[in-house]
Amino acid sequence: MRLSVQEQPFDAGAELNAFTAGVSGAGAVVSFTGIVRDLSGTLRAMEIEHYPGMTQSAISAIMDEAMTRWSLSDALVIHRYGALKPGAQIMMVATASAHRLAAFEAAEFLMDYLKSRAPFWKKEIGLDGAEWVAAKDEDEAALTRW
Amino acid sequence: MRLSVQEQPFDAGAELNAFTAGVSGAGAVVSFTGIVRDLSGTLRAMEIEHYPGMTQSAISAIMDEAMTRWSLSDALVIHRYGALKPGAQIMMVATASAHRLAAFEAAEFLMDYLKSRAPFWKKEIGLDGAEWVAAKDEDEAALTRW
Amino acid sequence: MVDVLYFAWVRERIGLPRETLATNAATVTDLIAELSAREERYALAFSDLKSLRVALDQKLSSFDAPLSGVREVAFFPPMTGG
Amino acid sequence: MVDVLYFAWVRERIGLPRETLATNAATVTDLIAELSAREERYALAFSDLKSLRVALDQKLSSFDAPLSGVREVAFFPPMTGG
Repeated sequence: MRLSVQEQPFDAGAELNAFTAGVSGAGAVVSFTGIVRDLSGTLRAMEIEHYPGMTQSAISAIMDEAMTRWSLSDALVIHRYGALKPGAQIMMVATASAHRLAAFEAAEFLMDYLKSRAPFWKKEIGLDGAEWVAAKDEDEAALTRW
Repeated sequence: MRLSVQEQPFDAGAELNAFTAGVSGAGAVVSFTGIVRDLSGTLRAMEIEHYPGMTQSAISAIMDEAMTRWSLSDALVIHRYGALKPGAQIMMVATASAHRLAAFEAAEFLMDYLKSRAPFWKKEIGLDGAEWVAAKDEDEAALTRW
Repeated sequence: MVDVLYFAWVRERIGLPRETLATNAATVTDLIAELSAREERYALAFSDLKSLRVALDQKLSSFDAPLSGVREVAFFPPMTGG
Repeated sequence: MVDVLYFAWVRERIGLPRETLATNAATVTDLIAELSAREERYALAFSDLKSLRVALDQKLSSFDAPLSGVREVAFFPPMTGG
């Protein structure tokens, strides 16, 4: 199990390969990569603030729960903070399991919890000003699935 | 949209990076990698037979349906055939979408259809003999979800 | 004339991957009856239709589908891809 | 003494990321009342509790939770990670 909260970019492909090489006995590896979108064409940067003391412990707790609940072979979370350009990769999750359903479900579970329970806040810096991204009701609702 | 049915190995990380670099406007990329498992510790190879004429058209049709149904930005399927060693990567799927739920669902849909509707057959070559892998009822049942 | 293809254990039981046949079979079921009557190895391969699938011109089909105009028939067990 | 941390727009409205306070507040709600009475910028930041979350010693908590023994209180809007 590996968790990295970092400012610098990561190489999702290299991370996926290292993760896959490190699991033995898994038949299924699922990865998710989140990317900064520029919906309006006016985004200069996405600034991600976090709560350093809490980030590690909150995400570790979520990962521990996923490992146990889906009997995962392994799990990986990388999440960046700081100023990210449109098209930049914000974060990634990877899960490894004996079976595909467990790997998919655990990855979705991790994503749903990272969205609403890990202490990150996004601010969109546009050409016309800056705005905090509001939490979506649907993200909060997604948690009821688990 | 890219589909490759091939005998030679592929580099899942490099494929994921190339796929992600090729999509614009997507906020979410999901990948799945399937790996040869050796449950009993006696597997020498997994031999994958396919129906060359039908494989391309069957998988293309499944990918077209996924692209439309989830408004994907892009989709990728790589599937190997021939003799694979334990730990070898059999296949991968990647999906890109504006939102994470669509990317996850489309990847699961593609996997469920590849399992039961793409013309591949697996044979386990063990130390004590060879056996065709039987289709699982649960894989057929998984299709009812879509 | 129709090309008949066999995959996986169907191929192994029948002992060949493909053959070209002259047949007047109207449906897949008729073709199976014709082949099964021919030799024991066919009868064995076709003994349990529930464990068989058929594709006509590379599209999954049903056993009661007509063969008229079909150029390629393939028999195989349920797929195990992914 | 308790460390109080502010994040995202809560930090911006209050105008500082953290401060150390002497307080006798029994609960988070009491602490919010105390701060809001102090200055307008606090009252503004805490005006809509539904849009606020609180963590006590780095664990998500509720507004009626007791502060006894707590060393770090953090206020922030709903998280938007992932």
